[in-house]
Amino acid sequence: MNWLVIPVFALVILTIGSAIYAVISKNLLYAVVATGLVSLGLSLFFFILQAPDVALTEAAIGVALTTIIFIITIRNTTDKEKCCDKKTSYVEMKKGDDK
Amino acid sequence: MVISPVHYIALPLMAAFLIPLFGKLNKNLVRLIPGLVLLYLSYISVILMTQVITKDTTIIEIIAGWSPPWGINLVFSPFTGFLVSLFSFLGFIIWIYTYNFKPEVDYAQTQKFYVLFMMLITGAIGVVLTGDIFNLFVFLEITAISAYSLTAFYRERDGAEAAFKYLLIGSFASFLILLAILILYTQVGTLNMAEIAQRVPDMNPYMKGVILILFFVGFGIEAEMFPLNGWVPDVYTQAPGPIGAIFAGIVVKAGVYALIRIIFTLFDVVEVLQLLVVMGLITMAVAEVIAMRQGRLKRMLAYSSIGQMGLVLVAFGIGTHEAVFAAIFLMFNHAIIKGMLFLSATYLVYHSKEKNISDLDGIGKLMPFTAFLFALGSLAIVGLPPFAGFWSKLYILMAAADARLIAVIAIILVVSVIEIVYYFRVLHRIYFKERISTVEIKIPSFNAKFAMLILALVIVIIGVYPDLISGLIERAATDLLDKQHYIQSVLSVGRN
Amino acid sequence: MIKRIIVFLILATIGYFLVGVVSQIPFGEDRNNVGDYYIEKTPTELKVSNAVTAIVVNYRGFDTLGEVTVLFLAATGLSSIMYRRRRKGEKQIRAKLPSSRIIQIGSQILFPLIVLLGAYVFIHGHLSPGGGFQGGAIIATATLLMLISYRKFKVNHNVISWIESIAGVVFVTVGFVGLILGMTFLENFLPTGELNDLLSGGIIGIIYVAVGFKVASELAGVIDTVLLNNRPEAKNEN
Amino acid sequence: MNEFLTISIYGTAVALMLIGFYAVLAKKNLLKIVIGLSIVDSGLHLLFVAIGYVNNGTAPIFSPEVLGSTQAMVDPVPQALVLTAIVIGFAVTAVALSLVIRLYRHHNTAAIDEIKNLKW
Repeated sequence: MNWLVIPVFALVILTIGSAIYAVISKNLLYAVVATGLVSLGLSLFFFILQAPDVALTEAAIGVALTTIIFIITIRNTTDKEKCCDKKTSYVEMKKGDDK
Repeated sequence: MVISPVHYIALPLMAAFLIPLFGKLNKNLVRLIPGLVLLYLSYISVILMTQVITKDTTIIEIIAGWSPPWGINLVFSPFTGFLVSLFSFLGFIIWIYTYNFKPEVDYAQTQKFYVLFMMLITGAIGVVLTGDIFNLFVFLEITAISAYSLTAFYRERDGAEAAFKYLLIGSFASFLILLAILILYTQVGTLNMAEIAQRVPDMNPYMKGVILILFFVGFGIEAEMFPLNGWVPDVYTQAPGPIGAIFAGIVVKAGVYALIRIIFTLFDVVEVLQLLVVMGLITMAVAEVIAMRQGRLKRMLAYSSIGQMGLVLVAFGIGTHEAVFAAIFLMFNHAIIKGMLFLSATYLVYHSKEKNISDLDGIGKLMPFTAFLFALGSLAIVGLPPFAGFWSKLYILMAAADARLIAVIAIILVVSVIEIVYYFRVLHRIYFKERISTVEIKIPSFNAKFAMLILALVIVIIGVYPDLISGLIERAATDLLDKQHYIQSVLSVGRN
Repeated sequence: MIKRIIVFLILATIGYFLVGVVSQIPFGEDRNNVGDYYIEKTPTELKVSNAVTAIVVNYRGFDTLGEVTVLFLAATGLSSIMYRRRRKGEKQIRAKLPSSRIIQIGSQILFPLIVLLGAYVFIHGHLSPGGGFQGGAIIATATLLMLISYRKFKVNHNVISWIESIAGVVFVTVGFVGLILGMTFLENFLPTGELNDLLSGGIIGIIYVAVGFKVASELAGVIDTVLLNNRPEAKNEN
Repeated sequence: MNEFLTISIYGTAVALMLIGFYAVLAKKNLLKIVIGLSIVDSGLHLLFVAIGYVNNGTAPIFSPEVLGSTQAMVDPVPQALVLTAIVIGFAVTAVALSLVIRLYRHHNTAAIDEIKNLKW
C-alpha cells in the first residue's frame, strides 16, 4: 500500500460525486458550485499526475472564472431547473427580478 | 521580407488585433481593413500559386525554427494552395458585397462583425494550410467560435437558437476530434501529419479503426454529412446573408478538406472510401428530397448545399484520379455558384419577414438584375450547359462510369432531376407569376451588384473555357493522391 | 419514457466504446515520442527550465497564437451577442446593493496582492509552473473582486482594448521579426541566456508577458460584459 | 499501487464524460446542458494529462537537481495541449452562456422544449 491510495480514492469520490450532483440537482446554483468542485478535483488530479502547469490553469480558469461566469448567468436568468409552466412563471419571474 | 504562406495567418490576426484601435482613428477603417487584408491575401495567392505550379514544388513553411516532426509547419501544395486561393478570392468578393450591407447597424456591432468575418475566413484558411493535427483543431475552433457568434448576430431573428444548436453539435464534433487526436498521440507519439501518415501502417488495427471512426464522424459533422446536419439549414437561414455565403462557400469546404486529408493522406484504409460513397449518397438524396419541400428560399439553398456536399463526398469516395479531379472542380464551382446564389437571394428576400419563396412572385420585373443573376446561378448549379456546374457534374458521372458504379450514376441522375424541379419552381415564380405580395423590395447597392457580377462572370467564363482552371485542378488532384510526395516533402525539410 | 431508454442506450454504447478504447491505452509507461526531443533540447538549446512553457510558447507557439485568438474572438463574439442598443437616459446598473464595508476594505487590500501574484506567475512562466494564461486569469479574478465589491468600480473599456490590441500586436510582431531577420516566423532571435535565469529563454519571456496582458484584459472584458447586462429592464426588448 | 492509480484516473475520466453526456442528452434546461458540456470537457482533459504520465515521474521542470535524470520526467506534450484545450473550452462555454442569456431574455425561459427552433 502506498500513502497515495486514500487521498486518490477520496478525490475520485469527490470528483464523480460532485459531477453527479451537478447533473441531478434541481437548483442550478448548487449545480454550478458542484461543477466548480469537479474542476477543483480535477486540478488536484493534475497535481498528482505531475502537471503543475495544467493544475494552475484549471484552478484559475476552471474553478474560478468558469464558475463565476455561470453564476452571473444564473443571476441574469433563473436558478430553477424546471420552470413550472410558462404562464405562471412569467409573472413570478417578473416579481423575482425586481427584488 | 519575402512572401510566405505564414502571411495568410499572421496578417489577418494582426489586423484583427488592430481593428479596435484603428476604429478610434476613423470609423471607416474598420470596414476597410479586412478588405485590404483579403485583397493582399488574394495577391500573394497568385504569386505563390505561380511559384508552386511553375517550379513544381511544395512550399513547406516552418514555424518557430523547429523542423517538421517537432515544430508546426504550413504546407502550401497545389491542392492546399488552390483551396486557399479560392477562399481568399471568394472572401474578398464577399467583402465587397458586405461593405455597405445593412448600414443601419451600430458602429460597435459593425466593428465586431468585421473582426469575426475576417477570422471566419482566416480559420478556414488555417485548417487547410496547417500540417499539424492539433493545430488544425485550433483553427477549426477559431472558425467555429466566429461562426457561432455571427449566427447570432441579428437580434430580430432567431439566430440565438440556431447558434446554440450549432454550438452543441460543434462541441460534440470537437470532442470527437480531440479524443481522436489523443488516441492517435498515444499510438504514434507525434502530431505532425506527415509523420503520422508514415507511422500509421504499423499501428494496431483496432485502434486505427477507432481513430478513423472518430475523425470520420467529427469532421463529417463539419462537412455537413448525414445524419448530424440538422443544424445547417437553421444556421444558414439565421445568419446574416453574406455570412451564409461564407458558410456555404468557405467554412464547409474546410470541413471537407479536413475529412479528405485524414482519409487520403493520414490513413491507409481502403474500406473507408466505400463508406464515404455510401454516406455521400445518403446525404445527397435525403437533402435534395427535403429541399424540394422547403417553402423558404434560404432553407432550400441550405439543403441544396448539403446535397452538393454529398455529391463532393461521393466523388472523393470513388477515389480514382478523374473522380478526385471532378470533386475538386465541384468544390470550386459550388463555392462560387452557391456563394452567388446566397448573395443574390439575400437581396431578393431582403425585407420579407418569413423569407418565403412565395414572396418572390413576379420579382423578376422589379429587380431584373438580381433576379437574372439568381436565375443564372440556378441554371449553373443544377448542371446545365454552358455553365460551370455542367462540367463538374459531367466529370463526376464519367468517373463513376469508369469505375462501373451504375447505381451511383442512377442516383446522381435522379437527384439532379429533383434539383432541377425545385430550382425551376423558384424561377417560374420569379418570372412567370404576377406580383401579389406587398413586401417592399430592396435594390442592391452598387458594390453588391459589382460583387455578384464578378462571380457571375466567373461562372460563365469557366463554363465556356473550363480549361482555364482545369490545369490547376489537375495538379491539385495529383497532389492530393500522391501521399508519399506529401510525406517526403514535409519530412525532408529539416533533415538536411 | 422511450426517450429515456434511448438516452441510456446511447450512453451505454458510448461507455462501452470509451472503456474499450481507454483500457488499451497504456498508463505510466516510458515516453517514446516527440516529448523526448523536447525534453532533451529544452534545457540545452532554449535554456528554459519549464518544458511545458517551452512547448507552449516556442515549439508549438503557433497553437498559442491561435489560442489567444480564440479567446479574443470569444470576447468579441460575447459582446456582439449580448449587445443591445442603449435607450435614452438608460443607465447601466451592475451590483444591486453595495457590498459591506468589510468586503470593500478586504478587497482593497487583496487587489494589489492578487495582481502582483498574477504578474509574478506570468513573468516567471519559463522558470516555474505557470505562465501567461494562468497569470492573466489570476489578474482577471482580481478585477472581478473589485467589480463585485464596489458598485461604482468601472472597467475602463478604452484602456482594456488598448492593452489587448497592443499585447496582441506585440505577439505577432515578435513573430514577424524572426521572419524579417531571415529566420522563420516566431523563431527565437534573442540570446537565450543561462538556465534558471530570469532573463533566459530569449523571446519566450516577451511572448508570455504579452499573452498575460492579453488574457487578463480579455477575461476582464468578458466578465464585465456579462455583468453589465444584468439589468431588470433588460427584458423583451427585442 | 499503479493499477489502482490507472483504474481510478481512467475510471474518473470516463465517468465524467458519461455523466456530462447524460446531462447533454437528457436534460431540458439550457444551463444544465452547458454544465454537461463543461463536464465532458473536464473528463477529456483528465484523460489527456493521464496519457503523458510516467511511473514515478517528475514534473517537466528542470532544476539543477533533476538535470541528470531527464528520463524520469512525464511527457510535457499532452500537458501543453491540455493548456490550449482548457482555454478553448472556456471560450466555448462563455459563448454558450451568452447565448443562454439572450435566449432567456427573448423567450423568458431556459427550457429547451419551449424554444421552438431547438426542437429537432
